[in-house]
Amino acid sequence: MSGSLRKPEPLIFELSRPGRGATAQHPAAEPGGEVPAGYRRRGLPPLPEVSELQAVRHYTRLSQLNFGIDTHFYPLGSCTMKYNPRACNALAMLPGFLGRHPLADAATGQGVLGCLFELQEMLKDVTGMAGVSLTPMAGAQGEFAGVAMIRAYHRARGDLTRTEIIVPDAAHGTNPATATMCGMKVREIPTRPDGDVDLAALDAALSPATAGIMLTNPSTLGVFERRIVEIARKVHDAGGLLYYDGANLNAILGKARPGDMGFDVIHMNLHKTFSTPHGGGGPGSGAVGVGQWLLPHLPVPVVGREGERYRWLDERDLPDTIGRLSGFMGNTGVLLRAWVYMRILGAAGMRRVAEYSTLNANYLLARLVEAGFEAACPGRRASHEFIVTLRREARQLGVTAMDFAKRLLDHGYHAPTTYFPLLVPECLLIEPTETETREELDGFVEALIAIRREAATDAAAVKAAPHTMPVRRLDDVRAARQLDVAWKPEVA
Amino acid sequence: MSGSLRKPEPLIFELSRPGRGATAQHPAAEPGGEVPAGYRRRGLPPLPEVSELQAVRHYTRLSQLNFGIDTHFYPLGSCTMKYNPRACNALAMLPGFLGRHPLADAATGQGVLGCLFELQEMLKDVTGMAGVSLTPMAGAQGEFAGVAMIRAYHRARGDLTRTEIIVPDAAHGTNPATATMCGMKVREIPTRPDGDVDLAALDAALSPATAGIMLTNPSTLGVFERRIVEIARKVHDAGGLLYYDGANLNAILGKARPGDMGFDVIHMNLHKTFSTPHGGGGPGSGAVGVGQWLLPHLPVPVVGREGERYRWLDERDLPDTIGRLSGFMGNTGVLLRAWVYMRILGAAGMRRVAEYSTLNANYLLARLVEAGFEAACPGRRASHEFIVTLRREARQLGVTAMDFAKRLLDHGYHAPTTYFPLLVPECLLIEPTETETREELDGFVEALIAIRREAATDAAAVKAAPHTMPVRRLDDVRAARQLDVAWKPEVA
Amino acid sequence: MPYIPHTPDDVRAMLERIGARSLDDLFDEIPPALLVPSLPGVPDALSEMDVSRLAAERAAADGRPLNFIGAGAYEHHIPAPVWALVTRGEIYSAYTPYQAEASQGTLQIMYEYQSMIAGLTALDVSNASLYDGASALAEACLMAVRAHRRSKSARILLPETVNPAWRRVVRAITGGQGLQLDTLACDPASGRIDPASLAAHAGEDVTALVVPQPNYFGQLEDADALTRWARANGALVIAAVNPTSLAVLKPPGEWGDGGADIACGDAQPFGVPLSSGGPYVGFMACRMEHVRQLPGRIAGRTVDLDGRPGYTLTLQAREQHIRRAKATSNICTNQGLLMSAATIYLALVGPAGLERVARACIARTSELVAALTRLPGVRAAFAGPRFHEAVLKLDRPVAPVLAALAGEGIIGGHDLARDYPQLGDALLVCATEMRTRADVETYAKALGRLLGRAAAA
Amino acid sequence: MPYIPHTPDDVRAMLERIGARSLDDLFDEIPPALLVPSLPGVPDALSEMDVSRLAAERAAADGRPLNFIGAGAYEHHIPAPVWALVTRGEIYSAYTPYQAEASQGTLQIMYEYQSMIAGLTALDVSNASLYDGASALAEACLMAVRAHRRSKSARILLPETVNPAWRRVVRAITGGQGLQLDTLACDPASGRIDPASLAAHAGEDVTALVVPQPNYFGQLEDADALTRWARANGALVIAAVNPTSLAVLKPPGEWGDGGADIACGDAQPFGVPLSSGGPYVGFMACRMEHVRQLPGRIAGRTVDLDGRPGYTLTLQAREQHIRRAKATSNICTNQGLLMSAATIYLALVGPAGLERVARACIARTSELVAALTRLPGVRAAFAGPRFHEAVLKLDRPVAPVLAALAGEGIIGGHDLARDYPQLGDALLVCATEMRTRADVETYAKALGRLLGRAAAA
Ligand SMILES: Cc1ncc(COP(=O)(O)O)c(C=O)c1O
Ligand SMILES: Cc1ncc(COP(=O)(O)O)c(C=O)c1O
Repeated sequence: MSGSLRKPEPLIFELSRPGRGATAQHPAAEPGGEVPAGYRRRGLPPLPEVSELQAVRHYTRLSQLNFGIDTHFYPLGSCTMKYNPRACNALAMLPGFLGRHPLADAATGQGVLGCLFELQEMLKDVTGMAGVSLTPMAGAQGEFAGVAMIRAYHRARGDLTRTEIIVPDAAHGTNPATATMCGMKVREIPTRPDGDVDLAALDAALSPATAGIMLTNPSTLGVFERRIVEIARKVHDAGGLLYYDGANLNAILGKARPGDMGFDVIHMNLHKTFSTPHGGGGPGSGAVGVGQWLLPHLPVPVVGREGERYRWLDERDLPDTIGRLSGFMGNTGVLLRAWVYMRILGAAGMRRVAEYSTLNANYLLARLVEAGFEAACPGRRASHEFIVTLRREARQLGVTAMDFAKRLLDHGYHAPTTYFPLLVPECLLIEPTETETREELDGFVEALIAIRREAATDAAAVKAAPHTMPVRRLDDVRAARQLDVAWKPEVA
Repeated sequence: MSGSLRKPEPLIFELSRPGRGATAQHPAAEPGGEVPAGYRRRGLPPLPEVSELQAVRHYTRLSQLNFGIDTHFYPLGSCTMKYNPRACNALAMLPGFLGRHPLADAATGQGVLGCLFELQEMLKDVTGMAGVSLTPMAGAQGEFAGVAMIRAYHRARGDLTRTEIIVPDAAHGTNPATATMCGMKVREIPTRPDGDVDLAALDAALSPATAGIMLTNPSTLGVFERRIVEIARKVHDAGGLLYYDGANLNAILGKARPGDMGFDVIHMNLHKTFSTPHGGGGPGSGAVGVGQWLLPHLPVPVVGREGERYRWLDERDLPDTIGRLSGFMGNTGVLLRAWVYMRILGAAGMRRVAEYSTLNANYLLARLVEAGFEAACPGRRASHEFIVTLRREARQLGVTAMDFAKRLLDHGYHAPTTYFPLLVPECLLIEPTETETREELDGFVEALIAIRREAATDAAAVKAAPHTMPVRRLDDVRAARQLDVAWKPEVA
Repeated sequence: MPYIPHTPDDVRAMLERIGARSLDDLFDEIPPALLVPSLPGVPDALSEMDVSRLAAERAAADGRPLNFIGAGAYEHHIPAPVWALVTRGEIYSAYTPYQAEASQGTLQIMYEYQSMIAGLTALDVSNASLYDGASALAEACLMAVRAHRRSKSARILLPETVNPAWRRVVRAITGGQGLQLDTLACDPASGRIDPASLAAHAGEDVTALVVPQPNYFGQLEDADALTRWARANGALVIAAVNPTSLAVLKPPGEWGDGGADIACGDAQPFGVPLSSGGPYVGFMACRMEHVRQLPGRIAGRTVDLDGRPGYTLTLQAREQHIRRAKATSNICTNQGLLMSAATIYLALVGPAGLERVARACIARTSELVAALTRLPGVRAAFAGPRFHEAVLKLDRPVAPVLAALAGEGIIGGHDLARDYPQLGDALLVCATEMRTRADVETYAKALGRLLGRAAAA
Repeated sequence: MPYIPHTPDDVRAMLERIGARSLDDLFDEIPPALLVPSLPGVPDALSEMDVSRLAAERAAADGRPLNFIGAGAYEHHIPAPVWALVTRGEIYSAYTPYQAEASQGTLQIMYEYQSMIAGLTALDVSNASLYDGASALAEACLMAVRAHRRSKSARILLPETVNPAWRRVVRAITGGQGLQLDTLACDPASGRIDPASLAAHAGEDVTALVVPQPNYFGQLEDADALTRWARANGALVIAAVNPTSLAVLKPPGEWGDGGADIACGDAQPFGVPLSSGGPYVGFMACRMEHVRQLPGRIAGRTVDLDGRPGYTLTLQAREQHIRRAKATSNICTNQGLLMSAATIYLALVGPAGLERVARACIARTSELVAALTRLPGVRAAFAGPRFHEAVLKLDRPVAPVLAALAGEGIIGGHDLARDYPQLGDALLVCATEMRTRADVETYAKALGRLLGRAAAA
């Protein structure tokens, strides 16, 4: 509860007093745990010393400073902030699942392995792919796995010249960053004003050096790439493979499948499309799917079934794997949440995700355009998200997308994604998701209209927003210049 | 997060739309569940129709409007608002405990019965009583059980004339109300200015009609009744029994025992002394303990041990029981929480509860007296709580205890108990509990000083407090006069 | 020092400020003879880790057998959000909302709960919970006596078809106030209130008639006729109802001519786990004319200084902290957390969901009865419409059969031998929406095996 | 429609506003040939109740055997508040804190976490998590190459005593960038890095030396000497450490002369359940001079317009969403929830508690080794100081022994046959503070029985 006379919540270190502690959490002191002198730490580590109540109260209060899906409409474009069903969390955290050591005998893990196997099968179906590996721990690691498989594929065929990955300028930053991590060169190609890929530029970019192309479809501009089949043909003809960045899979789930479009490899963001919670930054899961020809390169482990029994397949089963991306099996707990989600939604529910997220996006777009806001790709259908450009408002009122975003917080709405994709000036990338009501969307439209009205009469108020958050606008420049990234005990 | 431009949280009914629903929660529709016409309800009940996200968001937001121990210092006198250890909740909610039907074979309940048996034994020891029954569901029901046992005791001896219960004027309202519920007449006796019982008045009240006396010790004035042994002798000599209202047991836990003081029967508030959470109003547990001579009258069921096995003892085992106070076994889940709490604290921890809650109270009292506030019982040691009277502030500044209480909310502190006990004018009954830090107490003192200072310069601001809560001061008179206690669908 | 934050420095400084030399000094008003040196009956402290292990072992020992008992506590699905929400610290660790401005969350939930209970029962006003269904019925009887000023008898007609544990509780709680509890017999053919037993009271000064719906045996009483009888005989009607059933059964407010006066029961089926018997949550609703006799907390909607809506505890003059010896009840702490759970349960399940739950219960219990009565030696005790419980008669004593089933992980029902010896070898069974067809078959097979094996032996 | 709030009226009105006739219309930019009619591989929907039952059965099938494996994932007590707090909706359902003003909770937790990790490692700066320990080590190798501008070789010395799974991950992740990973052999006598193997690289252009502490076998490496060697040979030092051990072991920032440059590992032991392998939480800290090469999110403290303190994501120019192809890493989503859990864990356990945990681990593992090596046919592979793991040598192949133990509900350790054939029949065991003396005895008895029985047969 903000707005009180209470001071800002101190750091946990500031609550600390020497000799205090949540001692119920201390195991009994026992003899025998000595460390030889040369290896020993001098003194105790500088951790806070607080009571259990202090810790509980501190983190409860801190949590209240956050917006989350559970508290606010959170139309953060490209992030699919839909309801994270509580059942997914509750069931993934059953003691039998939580307590299992990853290296324990597979005989003691048939329950979890069964769930993961089913998840692999379901994800194959929704993507139209021949095989799935669940191990990548987020979208970006899925991308890494994908590009690494593309690389492995070419190498396995003895084709060592393919060192370029084509990436549209609208692509998410992880796409080019991933290509670099895989040792590839990035070739950027422009996007047309209508949001589709510039085919001429694509033609120009394709060459014997082309390893592949990374595409998001629907793109980060919120539109479906209509000539995807043609693009696939062109890339394949050039000897390259197609990578599908699945961050926007929500928009077509159960309606259309990347595999059918000609993609060779795909990652899914289970923390987006399959609604595992984002946890203020993670964990996610970037499960990958591949066509037949990439199956040998899937990252391990993968769950295999032999008769009635499940077991991990590893390097010994898949000698041409790109290898292992995590110490054990990726973010298993996230995978269990996705399994619960898919089982509750079922096949028909998958399709509804696409239908209603698209309905919400197009409705919101229609209402905003009616209200005089400018769509970035006018005349196009929105996918599950769309872009509004506030360049006119910026020019006429001097109020930027950032200002709108901050003022929205005061209205009780999380801001859309701002300034991404970079090619659209003053852009708001808005993704309402299928789990929001029409009333919530209407309220959001009214808030944007109110802010624009306010900007016309009192631009300063908008530019100084937010006014009702726990802090006012923060000095990011100072944060970077006078770097303060770890608390240091005061010198007494 | 308050203070935003967001409207107040609507009622769940106002979020409802016909045909909406959290359908993952609906079991599959199946044939065969028909009700014959004459018994059938016309149409569906008027419950809200909302999505799962709407419900989660609504109740999450509502929760944020509350103060709780987990968010604020909550020195509500007589309520022992100390930290409710999360372990107690987590362990009481293990699936094996949660799923058990109360009437299932005792063979399938040895785990829970074992915990309850141990709890009975531990409570016997901390109270100095010969037997304990865990079934009463809150303090008031424990009182009921106690007075009913006193009644049963006299009746069993053929003494039918004892129809009066003596209650000090400082007693909690449940004491006289309970006596009435048991068919007893209440005789109120005054309390002396120093907080002790007026012995002359007691003498005058004692008679052959005396069934017993109900005492809280330390009393609701926050002081220990010094002549308790004398009082016990007097009451016993008059043929009456002594009832101990255990709401303040926290103050003497492990230091002194009601049984040793001469009490014949006691209830404990497990939701206070043994820190099970209060849940915004309950559940509690009012376990009762009795001396040897009242054992036959204990309410059933009680857990018995036979060799290595536990079982419920019921009316067949205890034919002179006062009977059954709940459909099954009281608030078992609360009892499990108390069991966890006691096992984690252990014997030494019990004593520390008394020591540190008393330390905190006396420190807070000392600081407030230094700051010029008036103690209700000057010169007395505080128990785990104490009373400050603001009669001087009310007279000089026109600002009441209620005003101080409301303004404290703005400072981030829950208010102490106000206007109880009734005999102290403008009283604040302050109970800091042992789980609060000295810094928190210091902050509270500073807030009270700041409010008094503010009252001197701007009494109106204090009288209009709170200013930073989700609502401003509420119209209680209107609430009672224009009764609106259930939402009614608007007539369309 | 578990949960205590004091450092040695704190203690020293605080004692100094108080002017005491030691912690023991703080207890110097307690007669020294009363101070105890130790607590031999309380074991030494364990860490949270150690207690967790112990508790986990005990909970595992209790296991999760397949349950076919109802008898007042019902195993329903609890939507995952319910307990995730009510265990949020702001709900879980708050007190009764005495400071309304800092408790709007709890108060609004109370108001919503009251609205839902009023809606389900078709009565005007609900309190914000009593302890449990049994004690709620006891309070209802006391309330009826207060509310029915013209009746001088304090006579309550309490049918044998009411849960026997609840009847015991009514006796224990109302005993001191001299209520006259007259039992109405059960018709052994129908498993419902014997009309003759009721007719015997015609013309008497009856304060109230208790009508269970469904009754303890799961059978539906003729609530309309019973309510009409009560009206005709000047008695109030107390409905003791299963709340889930209200999704499909005629609500008390619409019974007979003019409806019941008071409805009560246990809202445990609404999101509250079985948990070996509690905490559950008693509910009570009544017609507006009786509101001042209603026991327990009530939240009301009002406005704040700015005229904005807000919630507060209201009609407190009924309660012990104001009215003391003259209060409507001694209840203070109630079952707030469970009340919140029930509210969230109902918000999630909604009208259509609750109807589905109720229908699934009826359907599954019918299947259970059909499957078990196909076995030789098992028959249904009563015909007639029922909700989600049924009485079966076996051809042999029930207890050993249940013990044998428990050995196979099946809790096969509740033995009625103690409470209804007149019914012979009778077993009360229940199947909610949680029991699958396969569960029913599992039970039927196991019982068939047992009965067959015993027959063969 | 699970989780979808639209009523038929909504759909109608919304389509009208859009100017579409049907939901299908909304997909009219997708080439019709690409539309699929159905998903045969996804089963039909189940209710939450049905999935709960299914999940509960599967989880119960996995049970909770007595675990003696560590090998990169450690079973520690998780204080009850940890998950009650991090699953609060405001933490659980928030995104990466891009809107700082509406995310101060997450950001302050990140800052606190960074401070704790910096304090534990005795280094200057920590990021706010990477995926897991294995990938953190891979990122550390890539970072060292970027940070060590003078070194041209991109040569990393990666000892055999580093977790073999982590080494595989390093290979997979750094492969594309052409790092040269040279293995340092393990001395089979000490179970530590073979000094000869290290000496062979003296004078080479080595970019960085990886120092595991404790190493995969639980043995303590001579971190001081290794760090000094690296300094002397112009190489950076990457410490791969168990975070619990830092309560008692010399922290990387104080190793040798001047300390390690980068420390990384998995913070799973801090409040994160085993959960069959994840999600865990990689940590990484470094000296301030390398901060611009650090991958991952970093929260910084700054001030708002009123000059009040607040937190924000900082140094974003390192990251992919700004620097794109030139970013320090492609990481975007990290392990925020687990980072929060680790922070709360450390706040609860505190310095004294963490020391107790670390000492209990050492003590219990010593007891385990003592108990098991008392059995004939079992001996300790290595002497020398260790943390909470140890390698045992059996007189027979390990796999069948482990399988037999699993049959008795004991997960007896990790078989090293695949990764370290040179060690013979070697078994890696671990006992944390969660294993009691009785557990150790249970294991010893079972193993004794098994070995004896086999010997007798
Ligand atoms: C379009 C797109 N691609 C890739 C990613 C990277 O996914 P992750 O954050 O899970 O690594 C994102 C995430 O924001 C994204 O929006
Ligand atoms: C002194 C005293 N006695 C009795 C009670 C009644 O206990 P309960 O609320 O658990 O019924 C209370 C509770 O506030 C109390 O403070």
